[in-house]
Amino acid sequence: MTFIAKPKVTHPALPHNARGLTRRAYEGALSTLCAGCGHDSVTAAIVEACWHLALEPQNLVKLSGIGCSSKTTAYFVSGAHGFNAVHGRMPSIATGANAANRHLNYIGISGDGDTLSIGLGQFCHAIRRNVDMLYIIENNGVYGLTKGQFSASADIGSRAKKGETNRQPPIDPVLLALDLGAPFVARSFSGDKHQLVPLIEAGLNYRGFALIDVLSPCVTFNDHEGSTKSYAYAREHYDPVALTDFVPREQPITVDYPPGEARELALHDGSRIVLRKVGADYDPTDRVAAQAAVRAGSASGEYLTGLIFIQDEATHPDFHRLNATAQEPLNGLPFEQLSPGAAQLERILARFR
Amino acid sequence: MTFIAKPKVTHPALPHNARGLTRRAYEGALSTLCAGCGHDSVTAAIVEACWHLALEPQNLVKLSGIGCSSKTTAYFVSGAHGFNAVHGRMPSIATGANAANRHLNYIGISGDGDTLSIGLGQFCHAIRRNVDMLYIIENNGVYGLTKGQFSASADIGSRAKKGETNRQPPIDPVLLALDLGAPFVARSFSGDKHQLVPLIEAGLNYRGFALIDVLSPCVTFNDHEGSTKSYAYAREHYDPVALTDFVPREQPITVDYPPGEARELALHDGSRIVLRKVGADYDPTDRVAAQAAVRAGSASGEYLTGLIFIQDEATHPDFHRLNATAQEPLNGLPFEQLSPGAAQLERILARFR
Amino acid sequence: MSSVKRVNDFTIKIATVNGTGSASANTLLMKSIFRSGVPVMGKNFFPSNIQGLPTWYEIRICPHGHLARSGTVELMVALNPETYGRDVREVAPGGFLLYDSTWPRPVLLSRTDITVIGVPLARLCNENFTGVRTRILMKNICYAGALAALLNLDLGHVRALLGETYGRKPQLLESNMQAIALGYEYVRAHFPCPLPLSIEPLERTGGHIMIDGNTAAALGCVYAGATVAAWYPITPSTSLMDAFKGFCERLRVDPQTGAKRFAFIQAEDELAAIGMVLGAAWNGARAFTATSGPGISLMSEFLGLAYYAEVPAVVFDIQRVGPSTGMPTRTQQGDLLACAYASHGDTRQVCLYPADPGECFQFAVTAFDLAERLQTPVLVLSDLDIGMNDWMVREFQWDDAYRPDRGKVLNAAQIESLEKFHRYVDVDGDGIPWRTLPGVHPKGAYFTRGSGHNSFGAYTEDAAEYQQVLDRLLKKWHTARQLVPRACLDGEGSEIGIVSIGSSDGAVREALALLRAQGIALDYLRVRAFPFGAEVEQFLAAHRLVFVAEQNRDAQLRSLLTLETAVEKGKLRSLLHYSGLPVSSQFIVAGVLAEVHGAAAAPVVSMADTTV
Amino acid sequence: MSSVKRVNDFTIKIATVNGTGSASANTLLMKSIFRSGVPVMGKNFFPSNIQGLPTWYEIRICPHGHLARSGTVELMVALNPETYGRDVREVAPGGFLLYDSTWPRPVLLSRTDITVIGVPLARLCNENFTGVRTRILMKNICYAGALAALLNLDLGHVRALLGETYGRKPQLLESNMQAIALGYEYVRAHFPCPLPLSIEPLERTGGHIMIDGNTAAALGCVYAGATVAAWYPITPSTSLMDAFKGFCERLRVDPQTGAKRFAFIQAEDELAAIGMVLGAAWNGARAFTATSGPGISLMSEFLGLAYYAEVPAVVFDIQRVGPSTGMPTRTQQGDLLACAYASHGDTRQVCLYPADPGECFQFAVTAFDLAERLQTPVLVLSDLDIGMNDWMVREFQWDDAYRPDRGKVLNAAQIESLEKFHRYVDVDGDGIPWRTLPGVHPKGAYFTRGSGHNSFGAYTEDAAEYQQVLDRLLKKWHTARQLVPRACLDGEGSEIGIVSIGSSDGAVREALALLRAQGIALDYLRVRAFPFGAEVEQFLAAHRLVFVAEQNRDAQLRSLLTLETAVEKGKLRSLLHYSGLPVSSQFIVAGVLAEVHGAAAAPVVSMADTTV
Ligand SMILES: Cc1ncc(C[n+]2csc(CCOP(=O)(O)OP(=O)(O)O)c2C)c(N)n1
Ligand SMILES: Cc1ncc(C[n+]2csc(CCOP(=O)(O)OP(=O)(O)O)c2C)c(N)n1
Ligand code: SF4
Ligand code: SF4
Ligand SMILES: [Mg+2]
Ligand SMILES: [Mg+2]
Repeated sequence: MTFIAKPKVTHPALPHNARGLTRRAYEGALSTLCAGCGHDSVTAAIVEACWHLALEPQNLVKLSGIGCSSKTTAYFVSGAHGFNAVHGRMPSIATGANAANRHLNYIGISGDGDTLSIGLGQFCHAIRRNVDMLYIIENNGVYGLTKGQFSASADIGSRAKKGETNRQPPIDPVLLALDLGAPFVARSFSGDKHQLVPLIEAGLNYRGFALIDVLSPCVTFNDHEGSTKSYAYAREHYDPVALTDFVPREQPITVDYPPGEARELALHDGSRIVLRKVGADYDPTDRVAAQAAVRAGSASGEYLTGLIFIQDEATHPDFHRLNATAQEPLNGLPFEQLSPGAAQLERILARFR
Repeated sequence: MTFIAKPKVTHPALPHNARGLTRRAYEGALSTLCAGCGHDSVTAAIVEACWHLALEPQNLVKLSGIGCSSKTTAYFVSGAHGFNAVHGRMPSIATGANAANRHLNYIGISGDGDTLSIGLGQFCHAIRRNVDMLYIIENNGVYGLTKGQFSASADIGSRAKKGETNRQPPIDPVLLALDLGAPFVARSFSGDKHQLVPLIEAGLNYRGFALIDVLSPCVTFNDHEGSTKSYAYAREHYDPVALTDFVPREQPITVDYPPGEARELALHDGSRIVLRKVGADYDPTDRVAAQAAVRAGSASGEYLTGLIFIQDEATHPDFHRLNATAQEPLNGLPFEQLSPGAAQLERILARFR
Repeated sequence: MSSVKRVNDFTIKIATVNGTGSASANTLLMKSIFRSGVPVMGKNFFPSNIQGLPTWYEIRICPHGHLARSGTVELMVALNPETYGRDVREVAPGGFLLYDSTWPRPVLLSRTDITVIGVPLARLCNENFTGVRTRILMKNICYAGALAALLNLDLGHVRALLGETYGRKPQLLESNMQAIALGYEYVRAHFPCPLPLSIEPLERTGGHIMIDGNTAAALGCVYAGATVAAWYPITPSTSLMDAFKGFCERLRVDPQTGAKRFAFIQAEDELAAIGMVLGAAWNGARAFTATSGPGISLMSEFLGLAYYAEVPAVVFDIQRVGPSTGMPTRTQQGDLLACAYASHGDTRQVCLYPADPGECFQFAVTAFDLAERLQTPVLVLSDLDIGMNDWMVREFQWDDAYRPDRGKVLNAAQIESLEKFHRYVDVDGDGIPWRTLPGVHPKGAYFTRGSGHNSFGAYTEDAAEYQQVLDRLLKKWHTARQLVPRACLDGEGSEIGIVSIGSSDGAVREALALLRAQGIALDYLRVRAFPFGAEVEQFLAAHRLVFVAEQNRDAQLRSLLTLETAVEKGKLRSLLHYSGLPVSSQFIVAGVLAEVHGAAAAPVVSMADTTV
Repeated sequence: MSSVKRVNDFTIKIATVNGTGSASANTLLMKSIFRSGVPVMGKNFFPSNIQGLPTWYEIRICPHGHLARSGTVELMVALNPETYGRDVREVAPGGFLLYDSTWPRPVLLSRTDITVIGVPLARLCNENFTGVRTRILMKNICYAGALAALLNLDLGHVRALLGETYGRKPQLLESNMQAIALGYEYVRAHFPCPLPLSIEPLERTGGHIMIDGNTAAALGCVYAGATVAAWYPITPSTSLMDAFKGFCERLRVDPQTGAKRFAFIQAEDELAAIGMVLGAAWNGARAFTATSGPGISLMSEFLGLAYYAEVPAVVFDIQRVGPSTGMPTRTQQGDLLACAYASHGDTRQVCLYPADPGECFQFAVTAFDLAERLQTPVLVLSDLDIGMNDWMVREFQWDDAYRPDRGKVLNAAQIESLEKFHRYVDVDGDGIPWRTLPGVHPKGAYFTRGSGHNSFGAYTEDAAEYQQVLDRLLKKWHTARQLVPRACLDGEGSEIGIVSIGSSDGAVREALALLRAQGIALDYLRVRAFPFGAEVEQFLAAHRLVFVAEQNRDAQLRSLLTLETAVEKGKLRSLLHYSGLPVSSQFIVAGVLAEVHGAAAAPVVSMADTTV
């Protein structure tokens, strides 16, 4: 909802990125979400990540469904096209858009209602197809926009604002994604920009389906005591498995990591993800172990966060590589390469005589 | 498709069950599936199980979607009501039917297309709600009725009849169900009646969502070399985790199991499931271990079969227990208990003045 | 400057920001007027977000009890600086504007033909309350106090209402009372009270209640004996389900055991919701769902199954502005066609069109009776205006002798006595076959399917067998014509008629009164159900010229009339209002006059309509 | 017993069991006749299962090239004992019946007015081939040989066709030839050949091909330059997608790199399929899907979004029998209304109605041009009869000068030169705004949404802004009226007209010829698109009485005409055929005669129709 246009006055002293743009160039319309809504912090993290990556604004494509969370796409990178689809069906729009032009950067923003209830089938199948996109769930355990019903991610025992207790088991998108073979699975918290920004950068650059499930509290309907998706609860039950840094292509790693403390993963475009250890050993390339760790965390009420699992891009071809699609975007192929012409038609019709 | 009515002549020498009925009483219309179709063996196993349980035919409710598999419901227990819903939406019909009358026995039959593509969302949410029903997937890796397209359960590397190789990762309903908290998860093979019949009996008697994923080869479109859902492949890669016996209520266990070799699980109605060991230790009450075992099996191309996971009914309330629904079926409550009457209306309206 | 002088006959509009608690202040005001015996109506124009955007509330006071928007605003309460511009423009000449004078607002002085009243609401509250949230909330209560003084509203009613709300929270009660007093006293001290606009006690609200249509429909479902409710949240249908759940939790839980005599299921989407309803209804429970346009689209495959396989279901469509997501918090009557012919293939669905909360209550019961009698879905098309606004309606009546019509369901003994049960045979000649329920008798078992079936319930691909069933369904459709609620007829035999539907009723009724005052008499028919009964046919035949007033762009009611009656459409004139605001009586008057006097057609959006 | 004597003018019907390979024998026969220069048509009536149920194939031979079913059967090939009863009843008096005389079949002798020809097909094949499957397959080829002899069919054509099919598998070729010879020789030895029914070479198939509509539509999509195809399998649309994939794999794969210049996606359901199409088309690719009725219902939410947010899309609806799952392998024109007004709210969708495979090819191209020009979905309504049966049509033409109309899309330079880009402003006065594609220019970025938006593309809840967009959409609709394919008009100025649509065309054309022979002349209009152009309006206005022939129960075309033109519906007479079989010319003739002669209405199902 953009009743008000935000003035885009650029202060000369603002820092510029490699493309010569300030953060302002990556902002969008003024948010109409509730003051304090976790989703707005996710927006800020996306702005930061896009600025840091020095993306060309028009090369980003923003996709969403319906919900408070799905409004987020209006609030960043106003130079990028956005598509606010119908409720729960953003993954199919993303799949089609990506099919038409494999070279843009696709970011989908969804909510726990949008993804895990009405959109569950499409979400799972986008993973299965390994559509090359960053998929962010702004997960608050409730339906914000329709005023606070439990969503499918509400934990057993979590209390609603009106007092009701949820007794149905939650669907954890991280476990589900791991189960369905997603090659990049992360969890974070809207309150931890430090962790979230590099994850977004990594996810945007990863070739394949990258999921970030972001705990993003709903201050209006699910930030009270008894909720397991409140700011307070998230802060108290926060368990990062690794610290992730993202190093863009052609940029040297500037920090020296103590030996054995960091692990580097190269992406197709030459950029790198650096994972720094925290506490006990955690191997983010072992899917089964990751699943067990997440499950164990949940069982004790902890949120395992960070880059939970990542697979070498080469071992898990994305939709286009799997299909051997032409390198040039399909939407730009010259007509002559597509339409076989009159002479060929003659030959084709011969078999119908 | 029931062009032909099957004559129901009962031979006096046929064995009778506790209700005095022969197997014939549990049969349905003549199958119109292809000769040799795995689905027909599942039908036979259901007939056997229902006869053995001595179900009252009218207390069974048969539900399905659309597909060759979904036609199965027409081929058993003709004394039971059947509902052939639209494609992929049987779980919601089952949920509603069960809500209306908690005391009937609900059996849903679906296909891998019906369940894992168009119906994936409903399938997952029926599990999440723990609807008290037996859900059988007749899994053949293809869309039979629409002539042989790959389904979402087709394994990577599996070859279609026309030669194409599937390269997308499969969705394994067993893993998914384990992940989503299903309390009773089994896998079997249409060619193994010995294993399948007691599983069906147990699933029908279990209070909660019981899934049996049955490998059920499609002889017409997916029984060739190179398919991982053919009879030959299934037979060669078959790995039972336990032998399951089902012992109805009030029936003593007649076989003596060597000590340490069998494990007994009691159901709410006094019936029991007996699990007999095969080979290495396998604990079907450990969800995480079960998941790991299934995943390990799949990785090496093996089908883990049998009762893979079961949870004590008491620890995982079904939909009605969770909601504290009245014991009497809702569809039979006297109107006086439902409609508050004129005097009460007066009181209610008072707050609108 | 001449001020309007009007007793009990004017409109107040309150412009605030949503999420600040103005809703309770507005309800308080409206109910106080209602308890003064003065007919009143409230309409809420709220944004589709949770907090921080402009929102308006319109209170119309009308001694004749007209329920539509008048189309003018005599008193504006302008509390949202972001919308001052448009709000000040909207006040009728000679009208009044109240604002928070804590800060100067020169823009509000741009008009010399209205009276501006400044009340330092924020200052008063800041001086008297602590805490940001409390101060914001109290500011709203404070303007209610100010209005009470300006309009000469009986403070006794205000106090009583606050007492009923906060009876168990004395502290809250006290601070609310204090806020009322602050506004009241300030105004009394600084302005001549009352204004030329004022409330004087009347006795015209007896036997009435103020209720919204969703609450009424929910209550109807409870009284009809519905036991299974499945839905997926969507504005503006959500409050219907919330109300049903609330009533059931009060009225249907066994006090001893806590056992619930209902099942309430939040489905994963609308496809699942309607599936659950069909499953439950097929299994013999009275089951329903509520949704809005997008949900109707998603349910359409299942609605076709229900039509063809003959499964009862009740669906409330609380219409909002389409197409697509549209404007979720605005009203429209845009789903008439989508519902009437929902689904592919030859389908037609029974629809009911309540005009107010009273009919929502009544038609909820009718819908279940019809769905079971006809073995088909019944769609009740309400809308946001009816569903979410408070309407003054007659107290609902209930006849304790009522028993549900469960339709043609065979019991065990009846089945036993049959030689063979055939599901789809037209035994009685009315096109309605007999059905059986699961669990009753093995001889009653049959197979329900959306694929081709013959009269006996068997699968068929035979042309004649298929067609026999399809033809019988048409026969059933003609039976439905006789069972659905009759249209309402009014008038004394003019040669000009007007037809409307649902929530357009109030505006049309008031417009007819206004037109009559100008010497123009129209006969009036309000359609209440689809298929149309003989009375609709007769009305159309009996008039030379027939206006069709409805709230959508594409003349959907006119389309249904054109298709489903013998009327030659040349004589149907559309009055189409589709801005998302409830249609006003002025709009209808202007449209009729334009045609009758041959004047230029009225603009579809009147000035007043453009302001939200 | 007097036998019918007919050269090149009779109908053969072949009754077999599905899954036994009779399809190739039937195609072989039909194509051999075609290559003899004799016009021929084949219609397949197959069951909705994979193996073991009755299936029929009808071959109509007609020197005048009529493409509809005649309504009679002169030669029955009865090879399915399960349906002998009905098959024998269906033969026209004086006709012939061939059966497998390996076993005696007394039931076939029940009629004395037809000639029964026994050929021991099973015995011949058992004696000459080994292996169960081979014997079954060869039995079918064997009856083709028998028919060749009986009808005097040139074996050269049969041989050539088999050669083309099995050219690379000499063994198969040989056994097929042998089976042909077995049947051929046996018949020549035992019966006088040819029958009074026979094929004599003509030269009436030059410049024609035999092709089904789904293959033709797929080819059209290839030629139109479609690159993204997403779908979910459903009969009878599947073969369209299979064909598209097949063509692309031959024509669009880089021989060097193997790179594919297309994306073919089997979606998880129809909601996803249409979503993918919208995503791709929004992003500038020509994208399409194919489905049938249930898919249309499921797509309706997204179709409303596409209408309102103005996203192009091409959707083929290969209609089958509804409602619900209906009869998936039978034909109907039952989705006309569901498509025209798909989705809730005020929506209207552009539809094209091809009548044969030739138009499927052509309209596929038109559909993409229109979708991009109008920025809206275009639905191409074919049906099972067109889509899955082989039709004799003129060879398709292609103009190498054709370039796609990509509509109003701004390129980078154009965007750069704008002060500001506004997505939904009607710059050109035709109701069609300009659009931009992602990735081109940051100044071209806008937000696509199904929620309320104003002309500039911004979110709005403002009544006037909302309405402005909705009104412009109506203007665009009027532009569409001028861009869609004109209706086809035929006749010489009778006062009676007939209107039809799609696959009903063949039956109507033949019926008109038959009626003309009886001295009854009708003018004919075949509607080819929605919205209707001025020519439809004119046709309806110019005739006193207008028949409307269509294949559904609820007169859906008549409904559209009634709603969307000025015609007073009193003069429209419906001829409704909805048994699931393609309408025959006899049906139309009977219906017209009944009205014109004032006779009793023709039964809707003729005898011939009841037999499948
Ligand atoms: C088809 C359909 N059904 C229902 C809705 C109503 N609706 C809008 S948003 C929403 C849920 C949003 O929840 P979530 O995705 O968790 O987003 P949040 O608001 O919590 O960020 C629903 C049910 C809709 N817009 N469309
Ligand atoms: C809405 C809808 N889409 C598509 C179809 C067509 N369809 C019928 S069955 C089927 C797939 C069946 O596959 P599966 O469930 O695996 O069953 P199988 O035939 O293999 O046993 C499809 C796509 C349909 N009936 N309805
Ligand atoms: S309701 Fe909740 S989710 Fe929505 S904007 Fe407000 S805080 Fe955020
Ligand atoms: S096609 Fe396959 S799944 Fe269907 S009936 Fe035949 S063998 Fe079974
Ligand atoms: Mg949420
Ligand atoms: Mg299958």
